[in-house]
Amino acid sequence: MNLVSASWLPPLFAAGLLGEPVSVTHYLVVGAILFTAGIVCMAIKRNALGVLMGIELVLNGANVNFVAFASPYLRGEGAVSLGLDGQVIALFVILLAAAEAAVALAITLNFYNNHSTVDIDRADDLKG
Amino acid sequence: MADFLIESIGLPEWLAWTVMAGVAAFLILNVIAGGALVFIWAERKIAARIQDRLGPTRTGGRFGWLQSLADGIKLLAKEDLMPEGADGMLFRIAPYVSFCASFCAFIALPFAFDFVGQRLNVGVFFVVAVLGLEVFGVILAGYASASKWSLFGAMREAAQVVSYEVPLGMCVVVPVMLAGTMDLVTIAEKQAGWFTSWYLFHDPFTFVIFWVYVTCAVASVNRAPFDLAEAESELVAGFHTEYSGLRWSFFFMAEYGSMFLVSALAALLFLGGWNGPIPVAQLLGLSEGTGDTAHYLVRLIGCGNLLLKATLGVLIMMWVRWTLPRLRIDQVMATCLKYCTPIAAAMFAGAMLWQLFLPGGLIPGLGRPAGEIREGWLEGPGGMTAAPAAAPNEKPNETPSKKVAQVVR
Amino acid sequence: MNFGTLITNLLNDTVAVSLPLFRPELALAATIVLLLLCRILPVLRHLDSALVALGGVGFALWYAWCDLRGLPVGDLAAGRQELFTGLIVFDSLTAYVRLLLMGFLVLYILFTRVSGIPDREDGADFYSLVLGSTLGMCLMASANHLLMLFMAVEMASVPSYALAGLLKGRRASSEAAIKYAVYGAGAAGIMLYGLSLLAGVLGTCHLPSMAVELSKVAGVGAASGTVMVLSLGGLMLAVGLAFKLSAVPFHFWCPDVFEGAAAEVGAFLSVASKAAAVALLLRVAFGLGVDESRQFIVYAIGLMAAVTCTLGNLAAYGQTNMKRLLAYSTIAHAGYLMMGVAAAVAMAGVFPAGSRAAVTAVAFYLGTYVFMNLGAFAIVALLRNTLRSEEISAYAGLVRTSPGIVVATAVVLVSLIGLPPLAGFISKFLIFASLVEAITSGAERPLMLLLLVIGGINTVISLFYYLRVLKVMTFDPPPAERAHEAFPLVSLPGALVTALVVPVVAFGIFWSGLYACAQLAGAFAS
Amino acid sequence: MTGATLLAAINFHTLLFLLFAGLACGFAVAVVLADNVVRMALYLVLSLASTAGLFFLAGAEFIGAMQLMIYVGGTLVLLVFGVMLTAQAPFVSIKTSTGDRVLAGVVAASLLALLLQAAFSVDVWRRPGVGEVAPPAATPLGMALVGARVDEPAAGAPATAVRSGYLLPFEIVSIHLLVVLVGAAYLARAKRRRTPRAIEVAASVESPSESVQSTGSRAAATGTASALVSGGSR
Repeated sequence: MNLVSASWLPPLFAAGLLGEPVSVTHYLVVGAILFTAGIVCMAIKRNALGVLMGIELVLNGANVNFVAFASPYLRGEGAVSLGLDGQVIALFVILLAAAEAAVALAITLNFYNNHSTVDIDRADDLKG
Repeated sequence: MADFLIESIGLPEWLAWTVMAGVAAFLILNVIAGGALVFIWAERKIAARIQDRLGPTRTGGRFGWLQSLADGIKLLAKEDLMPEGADGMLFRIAPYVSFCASFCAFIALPFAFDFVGQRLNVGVFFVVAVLGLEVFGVILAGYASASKWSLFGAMREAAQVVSYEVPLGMCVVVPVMLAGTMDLVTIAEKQAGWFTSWYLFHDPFTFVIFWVYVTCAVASVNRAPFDLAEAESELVAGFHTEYSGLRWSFFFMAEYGSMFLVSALAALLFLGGWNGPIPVAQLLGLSEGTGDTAHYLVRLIGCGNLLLKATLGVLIMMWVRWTLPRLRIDQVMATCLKYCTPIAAAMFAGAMLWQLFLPGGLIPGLGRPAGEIREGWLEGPGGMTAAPAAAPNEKPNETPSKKVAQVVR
Repeated sequence: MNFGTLITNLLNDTVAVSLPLFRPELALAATIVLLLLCRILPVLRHLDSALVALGGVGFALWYAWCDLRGLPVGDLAAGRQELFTGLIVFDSLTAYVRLLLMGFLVLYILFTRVSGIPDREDGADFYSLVLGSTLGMCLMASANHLLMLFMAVEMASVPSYALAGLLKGRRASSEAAIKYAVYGAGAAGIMLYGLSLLAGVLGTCHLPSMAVELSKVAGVGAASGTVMVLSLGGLMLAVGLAFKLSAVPFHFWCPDVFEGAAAEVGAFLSVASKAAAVALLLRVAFGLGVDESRQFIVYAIGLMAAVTCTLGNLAAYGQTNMKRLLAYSTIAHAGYLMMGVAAAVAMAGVFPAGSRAAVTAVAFYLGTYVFMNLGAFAIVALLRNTLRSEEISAYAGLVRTSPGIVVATAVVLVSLIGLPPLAGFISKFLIFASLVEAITSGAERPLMLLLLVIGGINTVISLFYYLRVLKVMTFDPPPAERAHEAFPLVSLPGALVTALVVPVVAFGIFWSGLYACAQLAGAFAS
Repeated sequence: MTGATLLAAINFHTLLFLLFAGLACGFAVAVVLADNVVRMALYLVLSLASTAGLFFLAGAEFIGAMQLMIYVGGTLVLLVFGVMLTAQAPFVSIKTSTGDRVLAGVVAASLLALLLQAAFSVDVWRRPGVGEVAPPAATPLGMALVGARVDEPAAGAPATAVRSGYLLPFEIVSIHLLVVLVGAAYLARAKRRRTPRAIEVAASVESPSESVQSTGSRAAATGTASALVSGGSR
């Protein structure tokens, strides 16, 4: 039991991180981190497939939010709840993301066939 | 079991749960690892007999039954090699990814009514989904090995597994539709009674779709004749060309684990799960709550039933492997997209129409009307406050064993 | 209620109420399946996919026309009906935009058939993508629920990504497709995150319910945190809408995609996509524009409109490629349309009649825009087939060999500027008139004044770059090496151009018919 | 506090949440930081699988399984497949320049600060969950997809909220998937046998720095890809 009474546990309790049930905000923080990681991924990756991965992260971040708002477990006292709607939206987002990924991948392969690279910075024939 | 620990020994709740989780994990791990040992030995013997040879004979006596253990020790002692151009981290992690996926799926697999790691409301779906993740380990292994053969094998695997998930999913949906739930425990419970109530014999469509399921299941675990990913005559050994020693054995444990898993799933979905062909326990009145020991015994027999059925499935896969020639990649794809998927879709539609127009089955008394199940949806906690119209006698929260008895009567 | 009643109620609602008003979309969906069957079944393989598509769209157009005609004339708000348990809404705006889209599709299929971009082999794929995208746009125009909103945007966008890469072997085309897909998917992701925040605060995804909740939550004494989350969600939603509208600062994809993709695809994106995006903007702005949030929405749309319009017109100056020029012109026109929307939303609270007039103006603008822009792109595509170039310089001296096409170009471009007596003039006049009305009724007066001034200045700016094209066509000497291929007006392409240009003139003079239809759409604001 | 009481005070749901959340966020950041595209794919898989764990914890079991099946098992396999098709040595690791990284870091920090502020700024969201246990059932979800709502209104749902069935999106998404499938197959298909004039003209319209590429050699690879793309996007 010496191991478990190590000094790192009490601070976690003090911050209400371990002892209390999870709240919606916990999930929103995860969603925000995933979303930001996705946006950054889209912005800095030069590999077109890396950019696609960023998109998946962004959509996933939003999905975490929807599921959190829908969850009966997480709802704090007095908060509004999305109920089933949130879950259904998350479900359809997963489906739509799959469709989007299929097209985006086909486009990327087409780009690769024409340019012999997947470096998106080489897509500079058209000056936007 | 956790309740038992808490009440009898007085362990704190958290410790009880941890102990229980540990025990469950240990058991499942042993089913996979021990099962793999037995299955590898069995495969070698069966292969040998089919090819008119003897197979292993020496280690451990007459049938060479210690051969797998000896192999295991050899693998442990073997030098662990890594190709020079390999991506070290991915190369090391790939076998574990495969193994973890196969292992995780066992969490939701029930062995008997309450012999289940975690009873999930979406059990079938979870098992199929997690099983699909095994492909990642293979792809990573293929890529990280820095070998053409491995990469080819991995690409084939990716193509094959993703394609076969479509008809596999459709096959799985049929029993789900018949049972009105995705909970594996309930699906198996609904098939209690004589073997005629197994979903395999529910109607002609389920009978056909069972064989589609078998085909797709064999393909999705990459067994011959669909083992394109490791086609040794073309690709040396496919995705695991560069692996040796313990890491290699992890791939094999994953493969045998998945084989067992899809067979157990077939048993649960189509072959009555842990219910034997003849409801012996019910006939003897054992399941009517005659005491805890009897209950436990029934569970154990059920567990044995399921293991038997799953093992039978694995043996059939071995039989198929050593009998049929390997397909070409285009034939594999054609089988999936041109045959399995349309047949599965048609059978699904057929089973649905059968449910709609012949809910009681052809022979009255043998089938169960769908209305019963559907009405149950609206009752119970979380359902609508519905007035039960069609099935007033059945309460949704009855203990399943009583339900079983009802069906038998 | 038991299971049987539940299913009966559902069937009644779906079959008796929802499906009859969903016939245009159903016709589109059936056509898509039929197009697929054309590829698969040997019996149907020899059918021309363009004809199949035309037939299906013809049905859809007829249904859309019936729906618009079937609207109750007297009490216009009574025509509003929520379909499919509140997921989409059928009202005058839905009916009008749907009719517009279907009419556009008929012309568009004829145009692509003449210009020959999807050949027979790819025709089925091309028309499936176009019809699939249009189906999404119809849903955009009728979305009444956040799920349908997101789904409609995706349904309209994803096939367009594939369309942008239609010319598979061309480097620029694949580049355009990848840029469009990446930016589009990113914008959709941001929009989805915004939607999640909005739904989380308001606790519902149904737009009218959201409005009710919004006025409760954002009312007097609202917590600043809640307001902050709401505005963040609103802005993120605006990113997605602005991308579809190609509004500044989310316009950068537009010129690249239009230049890289075939002119035919450009026409589709520029007209249909814009019409649907404006309809969706109207829906969201009116749906969420309760008293507490209206000013925020009006300012967001208005300022974006001003910047979009100006930047689009200024950037069009330096362009040497006709498709790029039209892309910037598209951006600028999105600006004008958004001005109309801003005016409509601003007046919604204080002066409903003005608001209706503003929506009417936007709807009328969309109606004429179909012909103007489709005409412009058709001319580009057909000239490409003769001249093998889309650069403006290649059009030099065209008046000597083919005067007919130059006259047609002149009509279209002058109408795009907005000079009388062409259709573009009436549309622009109506938009500016509604801005004036907003000023007189005192709704967001400073912003509306600003918009009016900027709109006027922009019209003058646009004069120069449109006229430069005409100048090159008429006064500049033709390049020496040009093949002496004339573009006769008495031919199939010539007939098509005529068919597109005549309405541009006609709607400038006899505009009452279209205006009456647009007025029906305007009833949406009441 | 002794160790035992501390442990007893731990909320295991929260502990699991922290575990999965840490994994999801950690691997998401790893995706951003990694340069090797195959490793990025692996991290993404792990991140999304952990997110599925979060969904399970939030009581959305069906969504979690769906995430595993479609997202991780389908979409990402497809992505990894694309990686393999294009993974030639020079493109596996395309490094991002340091300037970009710094800039991205600053932007990311401010964006994250904004979003976190949004997450923390609504009072009721910060209150610990009431832990109300609704029976996790896929049936209400399935019935909602068919168009009928059999679930009870969620506790805390606004009274005005309209409870919609989801028959329309459920049906219409199939048309969307069909269209998308056609589009993806069109793009990934091998080159045509003959090129009609209009296409040739349109493709030969000069664009800056146009250069002739030999596409024939990759036609075979693209052909396989089309089969796979169509298989994967079902």
